[in-house]
Amino acid sequence: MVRLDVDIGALRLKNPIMPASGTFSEDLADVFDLDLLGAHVTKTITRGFRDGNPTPRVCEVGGSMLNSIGIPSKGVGYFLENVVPFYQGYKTPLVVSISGNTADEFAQLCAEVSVPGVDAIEVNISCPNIEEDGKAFAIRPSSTFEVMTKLRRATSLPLWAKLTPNTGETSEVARAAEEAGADALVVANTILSMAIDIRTRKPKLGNLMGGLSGPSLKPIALRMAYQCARATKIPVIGCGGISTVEDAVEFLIAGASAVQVGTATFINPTAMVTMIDDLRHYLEAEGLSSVREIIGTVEDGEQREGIVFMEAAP
Amino acid sequence: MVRLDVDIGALRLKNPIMPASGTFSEDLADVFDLDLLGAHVTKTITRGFRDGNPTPRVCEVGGSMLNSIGIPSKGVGYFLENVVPFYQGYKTPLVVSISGNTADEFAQLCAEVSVPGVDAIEVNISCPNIEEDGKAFAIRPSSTFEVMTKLRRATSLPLWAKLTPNTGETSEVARAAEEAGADALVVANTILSMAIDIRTRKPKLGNLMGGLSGPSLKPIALRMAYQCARATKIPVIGCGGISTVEDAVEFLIAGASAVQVGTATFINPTAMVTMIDDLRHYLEAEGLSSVREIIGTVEDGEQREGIVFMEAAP
Amino acid sequence: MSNIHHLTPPPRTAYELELEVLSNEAVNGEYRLLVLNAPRGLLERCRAGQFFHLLCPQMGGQAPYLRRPMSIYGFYPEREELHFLYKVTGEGTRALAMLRRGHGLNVLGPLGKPFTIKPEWEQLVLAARGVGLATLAPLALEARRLGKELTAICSARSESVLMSVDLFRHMGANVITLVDEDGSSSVDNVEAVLNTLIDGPGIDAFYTCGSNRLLKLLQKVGTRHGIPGQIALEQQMACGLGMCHCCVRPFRKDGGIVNLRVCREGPVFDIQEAVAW
Amino acid sequence: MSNIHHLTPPPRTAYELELEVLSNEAVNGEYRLLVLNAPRGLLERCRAGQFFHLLCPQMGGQAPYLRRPMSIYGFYPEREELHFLYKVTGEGTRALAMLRRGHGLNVLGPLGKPFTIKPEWEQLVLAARGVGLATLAPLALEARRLGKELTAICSARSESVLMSVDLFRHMGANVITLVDEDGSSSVDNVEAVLNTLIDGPGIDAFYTCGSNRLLKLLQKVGTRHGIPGQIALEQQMACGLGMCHCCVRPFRKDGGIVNLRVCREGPVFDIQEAVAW
Ligand SMILES: Cc1cc2nc3c(=O)[nH]c(=O)nc-3n(C[C@H](O)[C@H](O)[C@H](O)COP(=O)(O)OP(=O)(O)OC[C@H]3O[C@@H](n4cnc5c(N)ncnc54)[C@H](O)[C@@H]3O)c2cc1C
Ligand SMILES: Cc1cc2nc3c(=O)[nH]c(=O)nc-3n(C[C@H](O)[C@H](O)[C@H](O)COP(=O)(O)OP(=O)(O)OC[C@H]3O[C@@H](n4cnc5c(N)ncnc54)[C@H](O)[C@@H]3O)c2cc1C
Ligand SMILES: Cc1cc2nc3c(=O)[nH]c(=O)nc-3n(C[C@H](O)[C@H](O)[C@H](O)COP(=O)(O)O)c2cc1C
Ligand SMILES: Cc1cc2nc3c(=O)[nH]c(=O)nc-3n(C[C@H](O)[C@H](O)[C@H](O)COP(=O)(O)O)c2cc1C
Ligand code: FES
Ligand code: FES
Repeated sequence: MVRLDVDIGALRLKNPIMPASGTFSEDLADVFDLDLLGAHVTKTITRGFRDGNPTPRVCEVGGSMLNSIGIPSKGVGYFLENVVPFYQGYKTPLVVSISGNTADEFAQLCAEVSVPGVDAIEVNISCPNIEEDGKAFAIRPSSTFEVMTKLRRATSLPLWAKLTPNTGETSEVARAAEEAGADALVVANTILSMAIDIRTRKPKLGNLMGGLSGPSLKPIALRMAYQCARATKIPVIGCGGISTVEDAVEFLIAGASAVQVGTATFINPTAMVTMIDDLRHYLEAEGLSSVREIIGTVEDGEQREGIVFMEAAP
Repeated sequence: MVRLDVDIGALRLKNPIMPASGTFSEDLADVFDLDLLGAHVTKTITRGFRDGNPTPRVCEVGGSMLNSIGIPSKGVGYFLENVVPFYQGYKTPLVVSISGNTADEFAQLCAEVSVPGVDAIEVNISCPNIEEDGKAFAIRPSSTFEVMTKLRRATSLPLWAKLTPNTGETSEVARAAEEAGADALVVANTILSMAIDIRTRKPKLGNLMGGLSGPSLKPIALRMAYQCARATKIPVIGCGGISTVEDAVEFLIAGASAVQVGTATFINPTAMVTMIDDLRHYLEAEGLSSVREIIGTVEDGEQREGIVFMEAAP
Repeated sequence: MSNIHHLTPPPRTAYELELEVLSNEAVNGEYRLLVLNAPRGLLERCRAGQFFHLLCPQMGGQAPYLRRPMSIYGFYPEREELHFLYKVTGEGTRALAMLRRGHGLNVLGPLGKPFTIKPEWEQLVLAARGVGLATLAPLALEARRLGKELTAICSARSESVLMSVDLFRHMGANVITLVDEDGSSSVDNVEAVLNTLIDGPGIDAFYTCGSNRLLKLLQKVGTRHGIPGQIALEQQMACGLGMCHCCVRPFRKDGGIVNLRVCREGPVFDIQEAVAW
Repeated sequence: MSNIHHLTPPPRTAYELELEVLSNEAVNGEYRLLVLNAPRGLLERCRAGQFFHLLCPQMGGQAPYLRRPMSIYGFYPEREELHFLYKVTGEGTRALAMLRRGHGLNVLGPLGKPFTIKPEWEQLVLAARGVGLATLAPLALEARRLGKELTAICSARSESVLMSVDLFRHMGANVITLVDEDGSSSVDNVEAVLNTLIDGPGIDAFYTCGSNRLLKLLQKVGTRHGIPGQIALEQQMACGLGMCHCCVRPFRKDGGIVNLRVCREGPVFDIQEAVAW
């Protein structure tokens, strides 16, 4: 019997497969028993009500997708009254994803969602914020450190920082999050992209631009997961284009302790369940007794030290 | 008869299709008449000799590729004696791509390649440089401005700045390049990525990481081309995942005045020639008389102003 | 880990299944009928107005990525058949059109809220255009099962693309066909047809889908005569389950405008709440 | 714009063409022979040791992206046939194996430097293993055309995968087969075979490819007896034309080590310059 459990800091997950924020909700219980998952991660919420972006909010781009949903949110009150109780019907840890327009509002929400039934808080610091010219906190190490310090003070729950690929300073941002007290890093969110319908000459998204997710994102997110695992000592949760057990294993070998699955669930709603089964079979076939034995086993040799700081492709 | 000619600053190109640096060389003359192209863009050279990176230097990732060639270079002497004269056999403008480890070395090379027969200099400021912790100049507006200022002083030839997607500050970097005197922006180079062979647990590239190019890069590069066209007044040359005339037209509509084709040439060596033909047919079918009529015609409406500064996907 | 169990997880209602293609024929130049072999248990859960989210195959140079939503055109538990009527418009439906008998197709469903027929409604009227008829077809089936009177106002570009007429007739519906060619499908004419019905047997409820023109007309006629109605709406979808919030449309509710998910709160909505586009 | 025309652009030597598959049969469990219909003009430009860069089809769930290099196994201008012998190893060759008569295949070539046979060389010896024999096969054709004596030392894992033996015999070559099963393919045994040839008819030049063991042995024997030789090498390729510099290998040149492109300066190199790996 192989063991699939992993530790994300103090939090033990029964397996390393969990959904990515914004690609999962209570609704998936229509399709399978959500207690099969390693964790439940909610869609990012904001304190107040948000309507979200104009439609079209998604489009396809060559075997991947763009989205610009705009974080519609019913606000924290609705969330605490309806969403948290729903997940108490399950034994699986609940991770709540939050965001805020300013660091203080963000921290306030962080305190507000630190309630029984919530097992960790994922802070989506990859969203535009008004204090930084509309840039995400996680684009710069300095703004990452600042917001994470405030968030750390606001809760005693495990704090997961979700990083953005829209930066040239992944390792530095990761270290800033660690120094400010993050318990884990979720790597990564979508990368800013665009598509135009050449017939109508209109952007394919109502919001002009949106985030690229799915297979195209994988090599970028994998690189970031590797960089973060090398640059910090806290657990890394890989995310980006993972759709098969091979993808998941690639992230684990790169140094991730668990993975999140996003867009793949849209294509195959049971993708995560299949991945958990396949992971068990993979480990058995490799003659391993625990998934922990493959985490961070990439044979990076001499390159290991030098490369972490290199952000540019030659 | 439709017109395909475009202007990149003072330089008129007979059509807007040219190769991307590092994916083109004299050798392509084996396959077609290089005078069909809008311009010739050489592989980036450095002043001195460089061996390049360990093999494997390329790998496939889900319908795109990673490369970490490492800019092998025979040095500027060889280049001036052999490569420049070769292209003098053609009527097409020659664009020389250069790079340097330090801003001063870079500027020196820029002066050295400013010789008759060279029509423009593309400065690859997307490569790691030792003065910035191994980061590319084009990751930050400040380092972009500094190096571009030195390069501008070093030559009176048209100067094209090649930007990197490994940044969270595309618009700012573009403006810094413009302010320092760039005549055009080439958008963009490859994005840092990684792939691991899960069987051997070795990185698929000898250099651990490399740049993602091909279709997966397209939505990211298109977004950058749009941002640069909106943020500056200088011409933008789109580059990234362009493999069909539809892709090229998408970049032109987004605001690019011309495009570079890279990886597509590896898949179909005649891709650029096909694209030039198809562009003519496309314009005819649209009832247009010049390719200039589609440049920058994206219907971005109200979003136009606000979005340029937004770097994070929501 | 939270160990409090005061809520019971909801039951499974949607299934991801690989179904076998029985046939996939052109109905006329623009429309095709896809017949899948489906387990009886699945078909028994289907309701008129619901849809499936189809994973269109990657074949023949077509590489659709996201699933494509398709209304249930027919579900026949006894024959173990699930029918879709679709129009070839882009990459996904082009790929669908390449499926042949014996091929597999991955489907997710049934999804969404179905039409409702209240017990007290006796005279039902459906009005739709083109492929919209696909969505309303199973309503006729349901109406017959419940012993309701149904009038189907079928409008189309030309006689030759008038589909489903036989199907509706076969279900015992009273069919009125209107075509653009002779101008009979004009809004004014549809309004006249409706008024005749209202003055005759009466109308207890309207059902429609897709067309903005019809929506506005039915809202107007419905308001004037106090007739309730439902509309099935379309919007681009990613997950189809309610998770991604990409498929929203605006609705009038509680004096304001709210965004509702077509895949979850819909695709069937109250006709007066729908906002014309 | 530069208007100085003191150099003439080089002539076209490589062609991107869609060729028709004539057959694609398993030769044995591991190897397949792909026969394409090709224009005579193209085939007349082919030389032994050159290769084509194949755009493997995206079919049957395989989605190879880059082209795959394959040595010319046979080129027959009179029959308008171009042959490749390949081993199914990964995504690209799995896709190749799905090609059927009548399908098209996009090829780029001929590429690379061919083998050379100097006029004064009379006794030629080729030694290769497995699929490496594919690369050397057209050399036998060439040798026969030039009236040279050729001995082919063919080594393989087992008798059952010894390919090309008939082909070599058919070309009038003197064939020596060595297999792992009975130990006859050991380095020591190959060396003994070579020594017998040197002591007998003599050897004017060696040709080999692929195997590190054979390379080292031929370098040793070549140095000892002053016999020149050539080796065809493999390396992962992107462009296949010399543009991307991904396919380099190290070679001994002018007292140092230089990187040369297998696709351009090779795939055939001087055996003494090659660096064993
Ligand atoms: C609930 C529902 C039921 C539907 N039922 C039917 C039906 O029974 N028969 C039928 O022919 N069509 C139906 N449609 C429309 C059908 O989903 C689209 O025609 C189809 O998705 C087009 O895909 P494509 O790849 O061929 O076109 P493309 O235009 O290439 O599609 C591009 C993207 O836009 C989306 N898209 C395009 N048109 C629509 C649309 N009208 N609605 C939603 N998404 C769209 C596609 O799903 C895809 O993601 C229904 C739509 C919805 C929402
Ligand atoms: C000049 C030359 C001639 C060749 N001639 C033949 C031949 O006649 N018959 C034959 O069976 N094989 C030959 N090979 C090897 C053949 O190119 C590879 O077996 C093939 O590319 C494997 O592709 P794949 O997708 O099946 O394998 P994968 O392992 O999935 O390929 C992954 C990547 O690695 C590359 N790759 C894998 N193995 C090799 C290799 N040995 N050499 C170069 N690239 C490789 C592929 O091209 C692809 O880019 C030759 C190689 C070269 C360089
Ligand atoms: C439709 C959609 C909505 C998303 N919403 C959120 C969100 O609310 N918060 C967040 O942190 N990430 C959000 N993401 C990003 C995903 O969590 C994930 O980081 C990204 O999609 C990459 O993973 P994938 O390639 O597996 O989808 C969203 C992604 C998609 C596709
Ligand atoms: C093999 C390879 C080598 C490259 N070498 C260079 C280079 O030397 N200088 C440079 O500026 N860009 C280089 N690039 C980047 C390309 O010029 C181009 O910016 C990138 O590949 C994106 O375009 P594409 O998707 O069309 O390939 C290289 C790309 C590849 C694939
Ligand atoms: S399609 Fe995802 S919420 Fe409706
Ligand atoms: S494969 Fe590109 S240089 Fe050899």
